[in-house]
Amino acid sequence: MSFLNYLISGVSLGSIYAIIALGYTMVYGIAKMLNFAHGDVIMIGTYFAYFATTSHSLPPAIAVIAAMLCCTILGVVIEFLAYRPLRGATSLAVLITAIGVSFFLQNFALIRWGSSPKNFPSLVPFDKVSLFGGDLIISGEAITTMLACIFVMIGLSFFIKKNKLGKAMRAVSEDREAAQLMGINVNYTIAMTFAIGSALAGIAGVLLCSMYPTLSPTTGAMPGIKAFTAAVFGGIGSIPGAMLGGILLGMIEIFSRAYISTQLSDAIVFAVLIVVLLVRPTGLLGKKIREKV
Amino acid sequence: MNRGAVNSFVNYGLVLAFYLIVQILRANGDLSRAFQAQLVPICVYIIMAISLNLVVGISGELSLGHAAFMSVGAFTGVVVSTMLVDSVASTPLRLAISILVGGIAAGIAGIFIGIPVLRLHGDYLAIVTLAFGEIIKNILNTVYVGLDSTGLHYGMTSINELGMDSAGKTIINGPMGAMGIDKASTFTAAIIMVLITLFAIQNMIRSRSGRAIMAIRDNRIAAEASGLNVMKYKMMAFVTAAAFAGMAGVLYALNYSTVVPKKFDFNTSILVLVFVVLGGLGNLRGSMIATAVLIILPEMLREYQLYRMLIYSIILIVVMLITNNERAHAIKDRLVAIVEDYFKKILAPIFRRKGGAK
Amino acid sequence: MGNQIENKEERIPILETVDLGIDFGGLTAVDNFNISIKNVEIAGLIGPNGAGKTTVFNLLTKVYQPTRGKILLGGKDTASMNTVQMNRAGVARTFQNIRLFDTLTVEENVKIGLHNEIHYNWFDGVFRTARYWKHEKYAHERAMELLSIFDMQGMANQKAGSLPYGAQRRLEIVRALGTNPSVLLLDEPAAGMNPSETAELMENIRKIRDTFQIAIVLIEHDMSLVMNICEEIAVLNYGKIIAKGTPEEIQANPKVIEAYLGKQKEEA
Amino acid sequence: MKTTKIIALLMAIMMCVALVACGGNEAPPEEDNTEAATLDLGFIGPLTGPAALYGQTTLAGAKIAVEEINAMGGIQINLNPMDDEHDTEKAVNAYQQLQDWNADAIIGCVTSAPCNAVATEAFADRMFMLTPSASSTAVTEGRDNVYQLCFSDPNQGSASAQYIAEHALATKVAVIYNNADPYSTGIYQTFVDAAAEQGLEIVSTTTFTDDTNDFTVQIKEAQDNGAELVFLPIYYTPASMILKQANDMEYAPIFFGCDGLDGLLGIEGFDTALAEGVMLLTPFSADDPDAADFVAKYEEANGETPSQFAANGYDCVYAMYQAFTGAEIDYATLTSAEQCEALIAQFSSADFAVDGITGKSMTWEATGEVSKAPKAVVIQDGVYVGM
Repeated sequence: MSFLNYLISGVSLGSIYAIIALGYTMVYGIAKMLNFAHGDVIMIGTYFAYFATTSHSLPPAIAVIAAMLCCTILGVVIEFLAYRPLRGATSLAVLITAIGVSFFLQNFALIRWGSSPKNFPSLVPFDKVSLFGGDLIISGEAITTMLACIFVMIGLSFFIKKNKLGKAMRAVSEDREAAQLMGINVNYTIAMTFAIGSALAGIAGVLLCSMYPTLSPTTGAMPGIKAFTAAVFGGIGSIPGAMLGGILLGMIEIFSRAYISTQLSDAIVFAVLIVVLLVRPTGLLGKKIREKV
Repeated sequence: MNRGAVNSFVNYGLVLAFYLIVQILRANGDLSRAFQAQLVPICVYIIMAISLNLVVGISGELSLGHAAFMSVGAFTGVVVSTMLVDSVASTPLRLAISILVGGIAAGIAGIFIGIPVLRLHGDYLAIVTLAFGEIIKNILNTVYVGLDSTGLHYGMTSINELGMDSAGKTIINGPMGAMGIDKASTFTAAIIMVLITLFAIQNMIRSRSGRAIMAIRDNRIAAEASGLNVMKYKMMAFVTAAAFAGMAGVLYALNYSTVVPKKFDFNTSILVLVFVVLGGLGNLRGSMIATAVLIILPEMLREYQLYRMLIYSIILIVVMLITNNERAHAIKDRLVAIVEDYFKKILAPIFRRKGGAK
Repeated sequence: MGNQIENKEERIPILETVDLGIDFGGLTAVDNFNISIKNVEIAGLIGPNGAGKTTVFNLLTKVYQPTRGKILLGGKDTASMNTVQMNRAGVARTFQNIRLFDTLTVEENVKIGLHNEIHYNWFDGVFRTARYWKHEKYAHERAMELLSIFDMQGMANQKAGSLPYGAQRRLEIVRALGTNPSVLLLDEPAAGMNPSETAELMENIRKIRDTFQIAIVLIEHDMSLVMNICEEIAVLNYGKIIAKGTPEEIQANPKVIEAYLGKQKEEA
Repeated sequence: MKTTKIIALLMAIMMCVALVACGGNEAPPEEDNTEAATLDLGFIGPLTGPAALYGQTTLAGAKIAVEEINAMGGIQINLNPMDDEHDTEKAVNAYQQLQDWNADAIIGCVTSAPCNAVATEAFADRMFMLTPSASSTAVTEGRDNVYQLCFSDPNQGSASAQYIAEHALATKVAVIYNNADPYSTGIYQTFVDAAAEQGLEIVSTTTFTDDTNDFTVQIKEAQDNGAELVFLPIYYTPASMILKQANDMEYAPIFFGCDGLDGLLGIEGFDTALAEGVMLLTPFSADDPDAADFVAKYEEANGETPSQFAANGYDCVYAMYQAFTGAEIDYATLTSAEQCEALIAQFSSADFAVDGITGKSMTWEATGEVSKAPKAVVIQDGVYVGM
């Protein structure tokens, strides 16, 4: 029965990674940049949700929307101020700028909201479910997270396939110049990608802190790196890949902790990543790139 | 002498000038202790930046785990140095041996990590270097090393289980890292190491190997079609950089009485990467100057207390935007042109006179 | 010309393919490809766009591993060899979309071609031993000598990326020659050149063949160049050889005319 | 090419400015000697970065003590806080800055590894250090100038094992500790030895790192092995997550912790019902009537309940104050090295005792270790109750 318990917590942890990874992978697919500040956008959004529920006692649904809205605006502003001027610069320059933005957001939160962790109240209305006479207990947060993950995945797939903007995104990610020639507004499309990725970050933040209730200025950092790993694991740029990568990463993390070593679980997660990339150099679902000679 | 050679000698000159200025100021008692405390770290990070530039700038592979090699060197160096405390009386000699062994250990780690890593490309390569960095940090958190009369003991659980005799000395204590290190690093030693690093890497770049490494960066397929063993040269750059990072690690560890595995995490790797990118890819002098400035800057901002890291991050973003944005480039070029014109006007008569004399 | 005919009897095959083929996914790009290149000849590979000519070069240099068939170099099977080993065994090439080492100088580009003739190691390079100076001196002289083929000595210190288009194409040939090949594959060497440049190139290709005594295979769309200097021509269409022979035979071959005219019809 | 040159030039200029700015022993303005001299205390702790919480709360506590003392009108204390980012390199830089500032003595560092690095420098320079919360024994080992206000790690580990055994709280014990944290690992290591002596059976030992937020495995393992008590030698932030997840898993053993757990009730928004029955050995509890005044001031200034870090910071300043006034050390004219010897003499003397909010009549061994009685408290109805 422990196995099932671990499976559930692995999948729910992985679902959070997956939603964060979606933000990374969408931005990467379209802007070809690693947005290292993504984890910190999550943190800022979660603070907004926190103050919405505690200080202004707004209902959970409004708090989630507040977080998404805040993240969306933040994402678009960051894109406009810090990344857009660097369009055409080397990817490394953009990477370093993203790191600068990450520093900025963390230190801003530290000054604005202090270093003391806040206990994030769970915004999940359901109670836990007890199965097999109490041997398997699934928390409401875990159920919500998994459901949210599936919902986001389906919604995003439809959006990318059917919606005009979604199609534009695919076009820009395939070939930015060609898309521009076809009359697609590349800047607008990239900004919208940031908006959607960041809105997902808002959801991810609320779910993350509902499940693991500590909120501090560094809350987003490690989940950010893990999700980035998940995105690469699944094949960066691929939406189903981010999903698969996230969930697998969560499961590997929990299972290696349970059955191999709690001390070395992070090392094992990264070791699995390395092995996977050696077998499939562009991740699980990544497109094979054949260089034109 | 060609331009490359001139460039190299300017770099040596710059380092020596820095050394001399510091020594003169120090002799006059004009240097604050805070600045003196940063001298060795500055040199250490310069070595880190130069060696990372070999990977990122010269070889063109993004590495996010350079600090891992620093940590391998650092902890190896600490163990070696502790073992030699009694047998090698001369501190500089002990330091030199430790640096050498630490560099070799990091180089070996570089070989083991390079073999899988360098088969990948681009961002996938970057994430795997990050992964290796995290793995090494994670493992170092579980390493326990002690020294007693019977020799070296090591284990992965706790210091108590090493079975040392009562006089045993703990060298590495898991997450607590190495404590009670006999400090051996000095500014002079650090400057010598910077010069050695510059010497090795600059000469390497301007040799057959360096040419091959840059050719592979510029166009891998053409390099292969010209008969270059791509893996060999990528490895050469990666392992050389790892070895020098290891030496920097030894220098760093032996400059403090304690060093913890956590120090060499992702953030330190990123810090060094920032130096490299800001200094200019492939530009070793840029790396050196950017490192020195960015190490001193946060210390200068100390009076702003909490706001200093915020200011630091804003400066970082602004500098990146200015140096990489096309419009900013244009504005700057125009400003430079105006200043140049102005000086030309002022200096024109002088030059004319010179010409006339001829 | 007489000289060449005299040589013809001594000619032995240097590079041969046997039923060579490659598939990309389900698509067959090249199939049943059989040619035989003799040791000192100039051969041409022509065909409409997308016929698979460059793919053949990529197979011959092992940039792509063939799905079927064999490549024999000097009579030996090359199945286990990769791009680097093919080059060292004597196959050098240029690229359709120029692939120079843009940030290196012209001289350095040639020195990369000479790389495997320069024998000193990491240690010699770092410590500047006598070996380093000796071999670098040799490399410099040899590079200048090779550059003189195209009168490019004056450009030696320019960055390869900043050269004009024609000079870049010529530099690629020089670099390939540096690797001391027995077979030189030229992928559209005259692309983007004006008629007088093309004529000059034609002379130089002959000169290279005669001085270095090597086989040259070229892909080219400029029919006057191909018909003028090639002794053997193979025509490729949809990945298959549809005709082989001397320029005269090719010009008279109805299949070739159809392939080209058919293409024109489609375009119209 | 041109742009890189210009950047290089700009940076070189900045560098020169830096050299000049850092150069010169600028006399601190406090040394004017026109007014009454102040007691210049340096403070080193992590004010930014992942450990910012500990440094900032300690500093906030210390500031309250400084205000109180300055309000009394006698000695005026000037506290100069320096950020070490929980990093040895930055800590040594901070220390040297304080040296340039001519600090009389130093309160710090807040965390063990930086403290250890600074202590070496301070030992060589003869600068007195009183650390509020660096609890590793390595900090004081072999250094006569470094004193601790907090319990040392081994001390806490063995005291916990002893307390659990003596009060027969449990025989089967599980331990969850942070193996990337010196504090946690330090307590764990001595706890294991002491537990064996006391006849406690450790049925499950699991670890986590600073970045862990899912504790399912650790809790489940303790549960499956039938642990009646889970020992948590960790800080309160991860502990709050363990409590929530254990509650979700309907596992309710006794949770037993050390001073790091204090602060649990102070987390903004924490559901205190989760902490019901949690026991901890701590020198400080915010419900102690003696500390009521401090707690009120702290809450007013910072809007949150003080943790033991804040209390340690507060007591550190008072301990220093008492040492300086008790021994009548002339901080205005003596060098810091001379003050150091006087402070060592004072702290190690048998009749030097400090009544603080983290302990009544605290005294110090010559080794630098504090001796005070730990209080065992249990959380009932959201407040600490002494046991």
